[in-house]
Amino acid sequence: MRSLFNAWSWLFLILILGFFEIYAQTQTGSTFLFRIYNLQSISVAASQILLLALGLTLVIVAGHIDLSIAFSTGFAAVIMAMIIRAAGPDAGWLIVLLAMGAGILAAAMVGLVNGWLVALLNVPSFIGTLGTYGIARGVALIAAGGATVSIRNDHARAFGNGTILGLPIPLVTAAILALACHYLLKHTRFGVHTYALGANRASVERAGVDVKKHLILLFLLSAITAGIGGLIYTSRFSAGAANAGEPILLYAVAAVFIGGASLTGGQGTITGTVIGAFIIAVIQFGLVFCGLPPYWQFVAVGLVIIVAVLVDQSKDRIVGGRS
Amino acid sequence: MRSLFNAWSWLFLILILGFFEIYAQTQTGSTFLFRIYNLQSISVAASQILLLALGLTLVIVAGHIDLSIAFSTGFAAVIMAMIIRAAGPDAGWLIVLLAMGAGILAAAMVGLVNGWLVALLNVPSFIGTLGTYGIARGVALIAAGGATVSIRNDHARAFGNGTILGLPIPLVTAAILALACHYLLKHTRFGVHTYALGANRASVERAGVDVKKHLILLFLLSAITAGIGGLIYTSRFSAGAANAGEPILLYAVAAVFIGGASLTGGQGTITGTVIGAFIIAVIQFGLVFCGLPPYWQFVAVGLVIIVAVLVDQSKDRIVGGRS
Amino acid sequence: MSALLKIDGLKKRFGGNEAVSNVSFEVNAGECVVLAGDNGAGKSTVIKMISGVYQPTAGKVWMNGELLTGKTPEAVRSAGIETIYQDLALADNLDPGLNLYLGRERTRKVLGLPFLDRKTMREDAVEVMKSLGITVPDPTAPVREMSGGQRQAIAIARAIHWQAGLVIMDEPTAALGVPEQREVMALIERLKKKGVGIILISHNLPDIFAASDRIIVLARGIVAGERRPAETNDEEIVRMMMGATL
Amino acid sequence: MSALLKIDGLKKRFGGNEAVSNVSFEVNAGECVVLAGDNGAGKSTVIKMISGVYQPTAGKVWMNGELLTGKTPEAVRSAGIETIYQDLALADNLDPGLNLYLGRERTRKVLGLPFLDRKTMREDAVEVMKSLGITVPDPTAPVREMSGGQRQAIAIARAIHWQAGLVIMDEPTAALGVPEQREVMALIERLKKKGVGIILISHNLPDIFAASDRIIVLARGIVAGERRPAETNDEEIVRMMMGATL
Amino acid sequence: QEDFTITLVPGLTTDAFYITMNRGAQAAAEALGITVDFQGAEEFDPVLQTPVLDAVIGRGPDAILVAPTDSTQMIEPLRRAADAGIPVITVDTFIDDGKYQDGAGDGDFPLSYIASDNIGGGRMAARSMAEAIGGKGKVYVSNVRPGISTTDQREEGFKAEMAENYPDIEVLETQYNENDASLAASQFQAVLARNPDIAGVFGANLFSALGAGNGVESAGKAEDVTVIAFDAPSSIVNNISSGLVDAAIAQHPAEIGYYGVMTAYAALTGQSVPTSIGTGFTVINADNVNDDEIAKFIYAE
Ligand SMILES: Nc1ncnc2c1ncn2[C@@H]1O[C@H](COP(=O)(O)OP(=O)(O)OP(=O)(O)O)[C@@H](O)[C@H]1O
Ligand SMILES: Nc1ncnc2c1ncn2[C@@H]1O[C@H](COP(=O)(O)OP(=O)(O)OP(=O)(O)O)[C@@H](O)[C@H]1O
Ligand SMILES: [Mg+2]
Ligand SMILES: [Mg+2]
Repeated sequence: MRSLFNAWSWLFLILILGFFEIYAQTQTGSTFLFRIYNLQSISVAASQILLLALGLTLVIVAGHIDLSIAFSTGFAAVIMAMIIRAAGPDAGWLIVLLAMGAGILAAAMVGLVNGWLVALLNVPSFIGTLGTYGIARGVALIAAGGATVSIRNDHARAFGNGTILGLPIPLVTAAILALACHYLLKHTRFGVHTYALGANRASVERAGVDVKKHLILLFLLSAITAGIGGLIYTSRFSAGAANAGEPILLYAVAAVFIGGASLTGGQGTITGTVIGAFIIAVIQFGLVFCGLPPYWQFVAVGLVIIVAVLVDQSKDRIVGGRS
Repeated sequence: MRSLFNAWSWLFLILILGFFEIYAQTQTGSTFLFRIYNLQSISVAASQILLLALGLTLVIVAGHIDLSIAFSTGFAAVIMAMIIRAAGPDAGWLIVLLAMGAGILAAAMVGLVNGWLVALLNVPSFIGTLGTYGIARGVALIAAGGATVSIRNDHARAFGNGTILGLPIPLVTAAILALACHYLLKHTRFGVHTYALGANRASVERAGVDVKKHLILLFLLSAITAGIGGLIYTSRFSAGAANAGEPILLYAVAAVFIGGASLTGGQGTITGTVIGAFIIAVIQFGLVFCGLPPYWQFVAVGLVIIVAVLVDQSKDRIVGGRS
Repeated sequence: MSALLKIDGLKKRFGGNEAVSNVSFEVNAGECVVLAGDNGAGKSTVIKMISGVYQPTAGKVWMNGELLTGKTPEAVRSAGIETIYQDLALADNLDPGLNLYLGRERTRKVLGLPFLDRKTMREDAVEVMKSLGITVPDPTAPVREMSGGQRQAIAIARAIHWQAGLVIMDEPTAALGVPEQREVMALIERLKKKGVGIILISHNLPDIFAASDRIIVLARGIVAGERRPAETNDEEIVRMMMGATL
Repeated sequence: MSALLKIDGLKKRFGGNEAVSNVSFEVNAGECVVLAGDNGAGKSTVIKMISGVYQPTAGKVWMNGELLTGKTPEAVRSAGIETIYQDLALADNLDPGLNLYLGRERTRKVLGLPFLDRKTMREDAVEVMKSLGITVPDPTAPVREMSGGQRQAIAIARAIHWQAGLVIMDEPTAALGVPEQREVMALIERLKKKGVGIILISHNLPDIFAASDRIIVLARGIVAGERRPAETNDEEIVRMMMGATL
Repeated sequence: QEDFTITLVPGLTTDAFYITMNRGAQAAAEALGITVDFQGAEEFDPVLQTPVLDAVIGRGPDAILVAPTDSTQMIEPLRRAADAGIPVITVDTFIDDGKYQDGAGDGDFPLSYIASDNIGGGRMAARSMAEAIGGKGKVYVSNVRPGISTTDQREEGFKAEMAENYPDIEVLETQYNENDASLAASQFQAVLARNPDIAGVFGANLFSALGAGNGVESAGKAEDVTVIAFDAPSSIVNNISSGLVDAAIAQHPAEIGYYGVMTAYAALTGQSVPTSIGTGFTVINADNVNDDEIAKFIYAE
């Protein structure tokens, strides 16, 4: 019964897809769902959101938040682009891999600082990561000299825009990371401790878990997945932008909450977050597809987000949980 | 002893002011603090942040969040501007007051929807208010036809840019509202219930408080103070912009958290929020005043936010609270 | 004389688990009814259905002939029922005074505006707790910082401070020291004398026999039997708890 | 024989309030020492200083000759001390199995990767709780949904499930039913027989006398006296609790 | 020779256009031996620009060069500078009607307006687009978000030009991407799914164009769909070389900065200055992208 719970968000996602399919069939006489092209576009957009949302899910389950991912993404994107650029136009695979490693390292540094602030100095995570948000942003802009760092590299471009077995590489990357995070949260001791931390810090602490180390690892993880988002960004657009992650932050947080997490921690799943990211990507795509005027799109996205959660809530009423 | 607690943020604010004063004295030979112009500019900037942060403080103390204020502000600003504009260039005081009332009403509607979602439908506040964020944004843009609604009205302009006894009217407005919110949170039953709600919802519910009504009032209050921020905006800039509140949302939330609130609720004060808003306004002004290059300002603001909280934390260590 | 509180056929289902089935009993003014039963028998669930925290799956509750079922905890409280919950339901970030008065805070007017009268509330809390034999080192500290027994005393104080017609106590002495337990037993006697009805949940057999006018034993959610203390003994009550319906 | 646990001059100050002053005692293997005292006497504070939750303001703790002071709850637990806290310290959103194993979860390898073995842990929890006389209707439910006694049983299960050298119990039977209380008393006997040292905090005088080898009475943060159960009686212990240092 | 300090307040600090403008301003400062500071807000928004401007006024430079973030809303804040006796020159954008020192309007006090106007740029983009798609077909504007005056004007000019001179071109709904290139890409693909015959996209700023270009590439439509970009940082120029972007409308920000400082200096030294100076546009496309002549119009990185 308990495993049924997630099914409601799935249901809602399917509902939206069904709505757009019917729209496409009746209004344009074509199909919405069964075009590889549509699916690819939606999945790439969802992947970019997911890469910020995956690590964040664990942080939120633990009862914290990480705003700095908005610029860990940009920091990684800029560092990667700078190294490839420095290596010249003919930089090979090795250089690109090296540049990616450096980008992840840059993001990881932000994560370490977050962990240090939250775990060791007891700074509330909202304010600590808002601080590193500013710092990462400034440092990324200083590194990039304020603008985007453009690159010309076919390997990077292939990584950002190519496919594996017909699946876009950003999707494959996000899928692998989602699986890894799902495994981590659902099937490992690390995951249990994350849930327990969100419910009652004292319970884990007294059970003999090194909560400080745990928190540092959480923020590191969150920064690294966001950093990988930055690598994808640079590769897709052949440009590293310090602002790469900022506009996506709110959608990433929304995906986590649509997926069933709560501000107070102790709740949330990776599958929920994945569905949340897809719900957002599908409506963003679908509303344009339907030709809804732009301002109405803002209204519609707002409505769908609320209804997504209401549908998720109604399971409690129907299955019959709390009074 | 307990009332001493807030003193630490004050201390930090004074420290920053002292730093800028010393900088001004040694580097430019003039004064930073004792210039009416500087104080006025800082206080008006702080007021605009405060107007979003005041109601939000109560919502956060109760363990919730309200993202929609970003656009409740814009909605109120646009509605006020549209009415004044419709009334023509010679609209008198009465029309301006009427327009202001309508603006507040518009914002209040957003608050009511939030309250309905959170209190009656049990939608988590983060996601519910993110939804109304989108809706209010879309509606404000549709109302304004996408652009800013500019007005020419001397009464409105005097309200936004004038002074009373040498104090800028936005500051006076924010100060009155801050006093009212302080009274509400600190000295009334409503305030006690807000704190209790943040700590343990069951405690208030079982004590016989109508928690649903309470939540609706909280979101209404938050929307209304943000709406008043919109009125000030329209009056200051002689234009209602749908985006009026969005860029300051993050600063408003930061002010609340710098002021000692926590994500999990049950903590926070209006005095803390006021100090938080002033810390932000002072460093933003001061860093430009010192001529720090823009990207370094991001870094500096991030650092100051973190240090502000660390200073606040250290009181526990020195006064000797928890182990 | 008609009953103060009347309960008829209460039932509560959580998901697939029926925690309470068909529980009916009455409480008269000045009477102490003990709800006894093993862990998980459904005692707390019954009293939460009375106090309005849970809505019963089926069944009804009347107080002084007025139907309470479907009402909020607020309405139940104003109908004159005070409850000490097993989990205490304290607001951890408030001081004892505010917890004592939660929902019914005292205010005094300053320039026509009502201000919370924190000082009076705090003094009242200190006094009521003292009557239970408990002192707290710092009455301005939030209850989060208090010991288990001090916290329980605040929850008890909250329930007895008001002129209630019925007081429900869910294991009120679990965390209390020996002298404080005695105070609570004495308190129950005093309340009974004043005509207050009491529902007491306790696992302490001597207390149960000392305080009760009637003992209702729950076992796995159903009423296993009802006894007057004079007509029964420890052994029988324990046997009934274990599910032997006699 | 040197003592299993040695405590010397423990002191804890909270702000201006000195909750515990100069507490020293020893616990030997196979011995049950009862910490008795009125509410707010400082009992829970003492055991939290032993288990590493609080750092003492002054004083030291040794286990088997090894200094524990300054160590984390983690290190104290690996040194062989298990604790049942008064507030239980459960993770409310996890099931009993995960709470039982919290910090020491069982995993099994699938394709070389460790996966949590939720099923085994859950079965173990059901079994250990059954040995205490407690069954839960749905062992996959989070402990948030369990009754007061069921929750306490999980906390007890967690402490006794591991081969500890010393078990600290802070009012372990407060929420338990009569038969379950008896189970816990029997359990203490069994642990003593195995050579495990026990520190028990209880307000129940019969239990104190039944279980203890020594009774240490705390009053307002200081040791008011130490007695062997055979040498004293209820009245004297209660008098000592009230602060009469004899 | 006096040592003047001039502050340049851009619309936002994190945009290649304004960074390049600052380059030009610094070049002029060096030539004149004066100091030019660069101070601005993180987003193109009056609420954020106003406190920065207030602090700049508090610091008291000899003149302010500013790109006002709104033509109405920035009048009051800028008036404070004029009231404090600091000459104001607007660059890139203007306040009020953009016609200064003629005694009309609230925002008449700035000395000069130096820019390539965005409406004109939008029109130029429309002409390039029309030319590339042969004067007919469906196009749309990919824009940042409503309420930003520069990008709104580019869109306005683009649409006006199409409406007036290219009746066979249908301009579809604008799509707003919040500066998120990823969303811009997804939006292009959705527009394409709805309108398989889409002929062109006008990306009103860098990220809109980058995203549109990426969307076109992922869809394999680089041959069929024309992408016109506004502004010319090197990431766009790269895309022109690789064929993803067909043309970029390059403003001349360095010139604006250079003339801005020169104008301020002239005013400070008591010479009369023109109330408006226009700088041009350059259209960069595959034909001229490698010319040395053109290279100087590529924005700094
Ligand atoms: N919120 C809930 N959701 C699901 N099940 C619940 C909930 N509350 C209680 N239960 C279940 O209902 C049964 C009765 O619980 P209740 O708390 O009434 O027992 P009790 O008699 O008060 O026991 P105790 O003496 O241990 O406090 C238990 O099996 C418990 O697990
Ligand atoms: N975290 C804390 N901060 C401040 N004071 C505290 C804190 N914890 C306990 N105290 C105070 O220290 C004293 C001793 O508390 P402790 O919990 O040790 O009592 P106890 O003997 O366990 O009582 P009980 O039998 O009621 O559980 C009490 O007066 C309590 O108010
Ligand atoms: Mg119970
Ligand atoms: Mg205790």
